[in-house]
Amino acid sequence: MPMTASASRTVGRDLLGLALIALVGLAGYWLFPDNLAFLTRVISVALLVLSLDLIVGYCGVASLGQGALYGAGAYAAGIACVHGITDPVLLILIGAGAGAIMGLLMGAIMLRAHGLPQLVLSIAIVQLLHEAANKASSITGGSDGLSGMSPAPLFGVFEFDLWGRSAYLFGLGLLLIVFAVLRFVTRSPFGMVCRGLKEDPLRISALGIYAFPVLLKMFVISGTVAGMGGALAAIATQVVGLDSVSFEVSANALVMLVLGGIGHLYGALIGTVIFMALEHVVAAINPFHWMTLVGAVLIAIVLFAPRGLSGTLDELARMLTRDRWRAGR
Amino acid sequence: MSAVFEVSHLSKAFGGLKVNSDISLAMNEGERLALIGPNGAGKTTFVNLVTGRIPPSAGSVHLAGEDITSLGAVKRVRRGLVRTFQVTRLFPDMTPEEHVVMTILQRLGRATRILARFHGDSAATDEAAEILATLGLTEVARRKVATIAYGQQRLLEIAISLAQRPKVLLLDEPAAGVPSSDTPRIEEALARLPASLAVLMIEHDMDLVFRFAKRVVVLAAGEVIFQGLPAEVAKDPKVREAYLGSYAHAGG
Amino acid sequence: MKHVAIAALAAVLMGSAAHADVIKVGVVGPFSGPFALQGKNFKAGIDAYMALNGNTVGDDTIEVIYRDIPTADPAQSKALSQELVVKEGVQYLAGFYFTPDAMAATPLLEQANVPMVVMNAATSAIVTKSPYVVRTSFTTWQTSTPIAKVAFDGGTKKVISVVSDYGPGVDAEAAFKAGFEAAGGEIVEAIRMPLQTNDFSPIMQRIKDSGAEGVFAFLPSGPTTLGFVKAFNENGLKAGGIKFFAPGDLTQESDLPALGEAALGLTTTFHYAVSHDSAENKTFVEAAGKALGNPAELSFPAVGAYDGMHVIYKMIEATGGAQDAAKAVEAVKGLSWESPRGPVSIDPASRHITQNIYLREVAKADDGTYYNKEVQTFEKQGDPGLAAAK
Amino acid sequence: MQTVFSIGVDALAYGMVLFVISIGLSVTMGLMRVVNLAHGAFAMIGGYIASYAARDLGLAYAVAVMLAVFGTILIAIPVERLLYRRVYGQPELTQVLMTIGITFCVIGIANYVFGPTLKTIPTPESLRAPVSLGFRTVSAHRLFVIACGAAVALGLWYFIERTAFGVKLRASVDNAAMAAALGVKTEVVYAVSFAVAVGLAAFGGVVGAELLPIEPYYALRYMVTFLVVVSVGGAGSIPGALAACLLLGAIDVTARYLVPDFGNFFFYLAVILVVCVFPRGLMGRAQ
Repeated sequence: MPMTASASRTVGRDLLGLALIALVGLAGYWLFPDNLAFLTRVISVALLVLSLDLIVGYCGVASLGQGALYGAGAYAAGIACVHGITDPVLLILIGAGAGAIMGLLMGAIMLRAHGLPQLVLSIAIVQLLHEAANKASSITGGSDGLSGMSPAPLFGVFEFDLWGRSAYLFGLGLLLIVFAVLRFVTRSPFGMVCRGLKEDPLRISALGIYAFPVLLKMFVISGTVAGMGGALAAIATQVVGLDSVSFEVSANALVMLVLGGIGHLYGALIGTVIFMALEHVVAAINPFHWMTLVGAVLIAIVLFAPRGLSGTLDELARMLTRDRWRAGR
Repeated sequence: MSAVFEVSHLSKAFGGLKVNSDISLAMNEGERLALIGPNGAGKTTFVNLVTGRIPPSAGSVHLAGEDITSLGAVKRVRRGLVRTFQVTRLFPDMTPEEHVVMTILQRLGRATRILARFHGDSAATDEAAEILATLGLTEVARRKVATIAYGQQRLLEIAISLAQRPKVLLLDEPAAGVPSSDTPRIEEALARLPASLAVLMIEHDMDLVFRFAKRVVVLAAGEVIFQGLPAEVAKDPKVREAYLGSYAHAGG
Repeated sequence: MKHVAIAALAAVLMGSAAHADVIKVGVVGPFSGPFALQGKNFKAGIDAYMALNGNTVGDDTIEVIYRDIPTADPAQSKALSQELVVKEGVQYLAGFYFTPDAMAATPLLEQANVPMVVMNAATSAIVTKSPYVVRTSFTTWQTSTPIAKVAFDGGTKKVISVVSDYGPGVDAEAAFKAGFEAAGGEIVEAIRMPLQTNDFSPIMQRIKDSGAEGVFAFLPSGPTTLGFVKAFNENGLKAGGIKFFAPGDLTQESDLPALGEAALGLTTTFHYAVSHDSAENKTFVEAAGKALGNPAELSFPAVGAYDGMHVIYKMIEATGGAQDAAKAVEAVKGLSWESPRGPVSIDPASRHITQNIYLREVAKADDGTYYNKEVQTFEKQGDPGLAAAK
Repeated sequence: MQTVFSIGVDALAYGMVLFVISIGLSVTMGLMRVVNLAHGAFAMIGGYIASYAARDLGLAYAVAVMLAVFGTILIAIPVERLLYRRVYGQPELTQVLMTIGITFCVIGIANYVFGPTLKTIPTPESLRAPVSLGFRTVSAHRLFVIACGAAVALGLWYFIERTAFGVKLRASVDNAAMAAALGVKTEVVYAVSFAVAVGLAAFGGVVGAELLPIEPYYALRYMVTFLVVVSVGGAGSIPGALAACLLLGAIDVTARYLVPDFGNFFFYLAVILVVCVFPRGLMGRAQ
């Protein structure tokens, strides 16, 4: 399929984007050698927020239960690791699989309703999983957390040691691959239909397209990505707590997504990095001042920048290019 | 030639209120029919019934000989019964080209493929360019629909229905809300609809109806009160009364 | 395997460099949120010890760095402990109010060559997680076993066990069950409640229906215990003559003002009471009270922290300030001293603290305040939990 | 049988506390179409004011309750004018984000002002004495809560269905433009109904403090419970909310009696089943 001019330009822009992410990631590696454990957590949360963007940003389905998919991946990888499967790449795949299955289940339930009841279903599902994980403490370690995981060195060489170097680079590589794949998926016919569903479901059915299978497929993809994020967190910290499958982690993911701007994969990354960097600094001083700050930021976004940071950046970029274009004519 | 679209004894009552009662009409391939009637005559209900949006209380609908009364809305579209909307239903953040390409991909069964590039499907993109050209939408093809004129949005709805290559097309007030300066372009587009396509237009603009339709059905209070040639519509006493109410006799 | 070599080299390098100047101690605990009071007690115990013994050992000055975890959160505990070791370069990890937080940090110790002194987390299994763990607080087995004997000797034959569903709760249930059944009693039912439960009246109804003559309870101190004891009264169980047995966590001094009348007469067994009569305890209570600001808030986590600092000081003396976890732990095995709670020693085999356990009853002092009056002493109690776990 | 009755009393009390607090949310969500996740924060503010008034200022319980209700409304008016008015009619996601933001701010400020510890509200002696109902003793406070729930249910039903203001409220919700055209000052109607909703939340916060203790995380911890209860009952329907509160209250209390270690597992399972079977809530208005 010969590339049209515009198509080659978008592929070029994607490669540039990926290079930018890799650059920022490696800069983090050199500038903050002592904080690699924290930076790895930023990557696993970024995967969670990316997975949420697929549902909220691309399909227009509001969800406060993404923790269910993230936690499913984390616990699957954790339990597998404790029972002897220690190869990190295999653990990520197990996490992805668990996330996918959970995505299928969650989608099948959530897509039965719309609007507020749908939002409530997402909350009920993550709370149900939270209680189940607590109850099955013999397998999941319950509120004591699942520990005693010792993942094997990556590709047999790079140990997951105290300084977290290999964990971080492994996470960064995973993020780049996932981001590239998602860039492709959102540009596929399937991705366009999802965007269509967000903008006008009636027109989609008037085109003769069934909405449910499309949305369910996106839930599975989103579950896969979130599951990988959870598995990465499990491998890096070698501990899985009940907090990984909770309402708080889901609400935080939504805040980060909106901060960055929904409907833009970059938005998810920008929102996560800024939110967690701020949290790392401010929360250390006083956790409750941090909540007041997040609350204020959220209100400001809704009032002044409803399209989030990346949205406003896009608008800025478009204004600049349009002015240049108009000025140039 | 058997009827490509046949509605027999179609009725719909919300509780006691009879909104459509015992409507029957048929259309052959390539026929141009107009469904007119005063406000509240039950036209929109009729469209929602035949497109499967709401279930009928009685009666049946056949498309190309097949009984589609029990089929869902999406299946009816796939069988070739396509409609445009009275108020445009489009994707504000997408471009006209993307709308038509998605329609073509759905027709070709490739609309929900993941391992393909939407903009890379040259067969669909080329066909879309053709359709957009015939409707004069080429120069806005790559602009977001939210930023193009309402008249152009109406044309895009027609472009989409063309791309679906339907057996029967229901035009729900195609000229509604369009400034009179743009109406000629809408009429041009309607004139260029494929000859084999059966078109049922629901419209208020009588000039447009008389120029377009070969046959007219008049609906009043949910009942068909006239079926026949456009020229005879104005003379028919029942139609006059329905439209002009009591004044009809005063003029007589 | 070149990575391992570099890590070891770096550790040794860091150890010798810090020889003559500052030795950092990282303390992880709940300094905000619902359990902030318990974190405040950690700080008070540490400040009291350093006020009485100075902040230097030989020619090294001791610097304490605090990290906050509001509630039990293993993932965050691991991240914070790792940050303390890697970023701050602490040579000793201490604190850990909740069991899950201590458990999550144990895998770090060997790689980081850092000993951990647990100042509160009470599940027996923690010491088995790594050879570099030393505990100066208590275990639920250690404090719950004596109350089982006291209950049986007091004539209670049928008891229902009600515990919070987490590490220490499960241990408390097992400890009491073992002790009570060994003495000849019967556990009619064993219920486990989720950690976040706040409405206890259905549980009270369950206790009444079980036909038990007494209830053994274990919940984390603070708001949850408050709710439970209040419900025990309000639903007429205390009036109905149902006896109440629990380890001392439930009647800790900082909760007594809020419990008030409801706590009067409750018998518990614990390793420390603020009202313990000894010279060491007087100086400790006076120093810790000053550090806290409000003496009524003083409670058992402070003595766990106080003795924890004593063990850390001894470790630093033994290693001359060098970072050698194995040598430090080896040095304190068998260490014995007079703690504010009474005579104590570190058991060489389990590295857990051997101490007296006291039977106490909540009584009202002349000035109207409530305190735990020590009634009977069980000398030199080890940790029966470890024997059961093996 | 005796156990069934006593669970029944607990379930009724817990259900009524949920009802008193969440009915205000049902008003905002159903009648005013605003997804107000900050509803729990207003209940918490009410609880804090009452605790400060009764415990620190030593005022009588009834006075403390009044202070809590009107104090919270006073605080809520500027918030409604400045923030909520900007999200009327906006999509659900925007409203969810705005109200989560408000909740976080209230939690942060509450902790800064009142500190992290639990705040008890001293109830008068008469409410604390155990009352024997023959088959079991229960604290008078529970009966008081049940009475409050019933009173609020009746009062609100009368206020909305039978009064002139109620008609105006329902009119301006169904079609604000038309109501305005008919001379209904919709701005005033929204402000008053918001104040009523917030007042009810504060009242519920104070009355329910025994069951839902007042501490900074209250607004986040119970946000989910109130939202779930109202959407199961169907936003905007008082009988629906009452039915949902009693049903979910009973399921939660019975589960906590029979299988305590399952915690809220069955509560959320029930929520999923009900929402799946009744996507618009038990008696929700057909949106």
